[in-house]
Amino acid sequence: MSNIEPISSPIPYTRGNVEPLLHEVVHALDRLLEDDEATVIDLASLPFGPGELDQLEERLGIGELTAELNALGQSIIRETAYPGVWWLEHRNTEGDIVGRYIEITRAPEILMSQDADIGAGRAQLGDNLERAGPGNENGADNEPRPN
Amino acid sequence: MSSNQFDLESKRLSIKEPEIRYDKQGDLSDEERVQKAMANFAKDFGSTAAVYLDSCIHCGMCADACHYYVATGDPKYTPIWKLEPFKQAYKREVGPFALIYRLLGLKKKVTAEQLQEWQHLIYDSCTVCGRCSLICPMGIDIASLVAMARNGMFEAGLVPHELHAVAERAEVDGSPLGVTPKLFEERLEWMEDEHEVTINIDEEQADVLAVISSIEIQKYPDAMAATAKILNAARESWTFRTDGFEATNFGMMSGNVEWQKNTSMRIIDAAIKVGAKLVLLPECGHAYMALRWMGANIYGKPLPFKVQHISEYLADSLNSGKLKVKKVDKSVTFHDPCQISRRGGATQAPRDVLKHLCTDYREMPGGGDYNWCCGGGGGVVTILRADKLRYKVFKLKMEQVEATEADTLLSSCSNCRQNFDDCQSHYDWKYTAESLLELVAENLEEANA
Amino acid sequence: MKDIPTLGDILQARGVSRRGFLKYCSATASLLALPPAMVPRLANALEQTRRPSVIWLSFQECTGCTESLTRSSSPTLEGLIFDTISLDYHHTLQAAAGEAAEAARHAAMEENNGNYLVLVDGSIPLGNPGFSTIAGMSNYDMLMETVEGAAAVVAIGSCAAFGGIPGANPNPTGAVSVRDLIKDKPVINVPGCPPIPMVITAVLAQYLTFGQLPELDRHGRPMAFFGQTIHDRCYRRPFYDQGKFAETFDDEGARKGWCLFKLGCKGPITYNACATMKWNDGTSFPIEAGHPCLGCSEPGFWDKGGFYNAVSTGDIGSGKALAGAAAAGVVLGATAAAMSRARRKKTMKEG
Amino acid sequence: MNLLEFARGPALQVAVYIFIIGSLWRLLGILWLQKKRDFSERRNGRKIRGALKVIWNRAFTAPVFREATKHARFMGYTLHIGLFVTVFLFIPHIVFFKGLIGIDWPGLPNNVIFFVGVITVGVGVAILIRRMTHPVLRLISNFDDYFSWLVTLLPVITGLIMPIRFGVRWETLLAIHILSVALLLIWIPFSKLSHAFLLIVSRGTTGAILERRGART
Repeated sequence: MSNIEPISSPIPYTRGNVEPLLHEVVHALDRLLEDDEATVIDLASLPFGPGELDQLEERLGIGELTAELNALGQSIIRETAYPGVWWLEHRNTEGDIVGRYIEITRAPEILMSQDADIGAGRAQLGDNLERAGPGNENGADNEPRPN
Repeated sequence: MSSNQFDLESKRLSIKEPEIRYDKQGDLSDEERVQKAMANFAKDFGSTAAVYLDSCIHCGMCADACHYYVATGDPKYTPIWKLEPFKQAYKREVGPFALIYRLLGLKKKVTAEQLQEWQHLIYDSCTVCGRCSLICPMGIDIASLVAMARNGMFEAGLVPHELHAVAERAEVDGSPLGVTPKLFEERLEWMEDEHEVTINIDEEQADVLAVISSIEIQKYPDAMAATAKILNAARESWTFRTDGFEATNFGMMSGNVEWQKNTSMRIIDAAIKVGAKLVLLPECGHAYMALRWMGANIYGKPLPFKVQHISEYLADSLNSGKLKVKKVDKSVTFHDPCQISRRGGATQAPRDVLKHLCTDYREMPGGGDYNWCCGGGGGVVTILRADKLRYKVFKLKMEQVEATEADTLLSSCSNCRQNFDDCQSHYDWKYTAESLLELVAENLEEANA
Repeated sequence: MKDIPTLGDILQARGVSRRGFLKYCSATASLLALPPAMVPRLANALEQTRRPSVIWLSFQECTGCTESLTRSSSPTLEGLIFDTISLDYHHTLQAAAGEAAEAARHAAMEENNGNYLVLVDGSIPLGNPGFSTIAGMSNYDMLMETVEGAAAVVAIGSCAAFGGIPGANPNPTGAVSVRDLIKDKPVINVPGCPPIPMVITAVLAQYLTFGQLPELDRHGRPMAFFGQTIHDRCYRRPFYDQGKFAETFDDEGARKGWCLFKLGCKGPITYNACATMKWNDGTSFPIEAGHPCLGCSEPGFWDKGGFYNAVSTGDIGSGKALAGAAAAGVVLGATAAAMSRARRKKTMKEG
Repeated sequence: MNLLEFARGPALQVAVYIFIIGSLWRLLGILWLQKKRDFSERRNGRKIRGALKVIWNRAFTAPVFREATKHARFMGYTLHIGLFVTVFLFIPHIVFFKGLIGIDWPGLPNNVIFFVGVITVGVGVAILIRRMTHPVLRLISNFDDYFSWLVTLLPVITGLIMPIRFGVRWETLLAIHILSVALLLIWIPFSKLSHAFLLIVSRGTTGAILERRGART
């Protein structure tokens, strides 16, 4: 069996989805600048040929900012080489990709702290403070102290 | 199929409706006329005609080949349209799906009214020149179908009067122009004196039986002398026969199969009687079709002699050196008679003759096999009511001839010449159609005499 | 139903953040082929969703559909969906057996009368009740009994949806589909042999989130997943358009990944989401592996001629039949000609 | 049995049977009529040669008629070449023919076929307009002409719709396409469309006769 060479995924044609999709991104950037309208492109809804997705990722490049989100598995939120164009990859707890998107926006919604989480966090912080008590203010010397 | 078929174009029609009358012979009922028309249309009906009638795709290209359509722009002159009632009858009565057509009533019976209307199209406006047969992308020989349709029309008694009269006279008198054997003999004797040439009449035995057209006897008698001169010069054993001299066949032109047969059989019988090896046809187009290509079929077996048109004979004799001619010093063009060239296949012969005869031969543009018909063939020249149309159509021919700028116009058909003469005087035209045969005879070199 | 927690409650209890939930929602929207703009609405709906009871019936089937579903990596988002439903009966997966299992089914039916979902895989034999039974009960009886109080039925796999392989010619068991039997309840078909696991969960998710039947095509399949052909979404489509085809499985064209139309690909007449959702957790789908689509999500896919016969083939009948036609033509032609000859003779006599 | 199965199964079969029966019926119904022997002395040539010559050369109108017939010829050639290309060089069709007769041949890319198909339909429409407006064609046309036009162009049109779809399912369009072909097959033998095979017979007949006379063929 060892003499059978696996056929690597060929990039068999150039007339694929990458070019038109990039044009779509350009139009989306126009809309963002002119009307402040954000666009989300769900890459799962497009029929990519083998290798095309990598091609797309390569064409968009890597920009200044990459964020990692840990919620129900890892997610990567990365600004591409083109500001305002974001590459989002959601994985589940197994590490399988469950969604890929290009967002054309100033900052993807998911980067924002969510009100529900802020509320929960605030409550948590309040609880913590209460539990610690006022007398305990100097108790933890090694804790960083906000100025 | 009422007259409203013609309303489409009545405004552009050069011939006004009232002039299109139709003639009737005999006192048959309409029913009988239709019955006879169809029966006799079907008489010669075989797979050949069936193939043709089944193959038309209604492309209309035949119109562009027909001088009547080209000259008038009137769609009713579309060649295949001239056969419409016969196509209808074929599909209904003979075609492979005839039963279906009849049972479902998809094709109506042809009516007497229809046939009367079509008389104009089948006789007045068709010279059976066969130009349309050459354009048809389906290869339909439309001209042969018109000839068949005429058979039906004749039996239905729906022939133009003049043509019928001429044909009847040919049947009764043996000549369409009333040339009796006695008159023929007189004319020959006159020519003998006039041209100082020996003319053989009624020899018991001869290798060559020469026949002649009544038109020549009456209108172009020099042709008889010319024929004699040439045959004498070629040292042929030849003769004219008073019991078989008439080459024209108005039975064929008008559509009477019986009369056609009688006319042809007179020549065939005479030829057999004298033991002829060759029957030499005169300058007459339809005579060639009648005897050269239809004669044997009328006889019912191969003819025991060869049949040649005079131009073929001249070509052979000049090519072989049997005859010699002086060169004529003028430019010449040649009008091909349809039945001899296009339909008959003897296109090359006159050109061979002219190669020997003249230095400046000029082909007409689109000439030769695709030549415009003179417009007088197929009996049309006899039909009075067709005159206006005939003159109109002749303009095409005039243009074709004039384009050559030749000094002399030649032809090898007395019927063509007759039409040329008539149109010439109508238009006061500069060209006279002259006889190829006579020009050869005038310029014979007596070297081997 | 008052004590049934909503999905929002469940997630909160598990400490899933709002961000996590949003991520889950966009993944679900993607799964449901909803436009990304629908995510907020979806989030809202999902939060309110309550955990419904689900009864899974397996009839004449191969367990492939269950395999397909459970073999997808777990825990996953699909897994989460299953956390949101209460799978009260599935005789392959449940621990209980025998009478206890049947008792669980009856209990779930009684408790959730009018609200539970019935999932069916496998076809139902009508030929003889004994062909397939569970706990001594024929498939037909069990289906009818269970569906009685159901809110909707989902037919999972081509067997349940269309009769599938048991129903293939000559159909010895008289197998029929769920839709052949259930006329008074909504039936959603999720065909495929097996169906794409994500499609199964997505259909459930959609039903759960929006609480209504998705838009179905004429074969009862959700348009969201079965609205387009494999051919239309296939990455090899440009080759079809360019006229580049693999002629055999090991020729240059096959190696270059050209269109498999000539090798019998049923992509043009097969409606499914394989080309976009793909298999094995989004790895690939059969065409990507170099094999033509079999058309497994179409009715009667087993009986549509050979898998390797191109779609654009026709049947003009046997040589014998053609020869028969020719002979008939000859006879008719000869008759017509003879009739015409006879008619001609007759007319000529009369004329 | 769904529409597609019906179309490519029984419908196509019946159409092919009718096509065969009708064609032979028509052809033999003509050819087996009485034939007259021609006793005249032939000038030259062989009948077969003349027949073949005319079968070939009537596809190309004689030069003298070309100017007058240029529109008809342009339309005719375009239609026939268009039909040939779309029918025989479209790869799914080739696959279809291979399924029937076991041989195949190279085809053209689909977009080329589509383009040719659009031109074919365009010319078809022009042909119809010409038939309805040209005095000669209007006069000599009958039901056969118009219905044959429709039946000829239907498969092309239904074929062209397939990639566009208009929201209709692919297999439904394919079924309609095949049904339109079935209609065409049924109609051919009983209509002027049988010129597809009659042209050989009629051109051949004239060719044989004219060649025998040594006349222009």
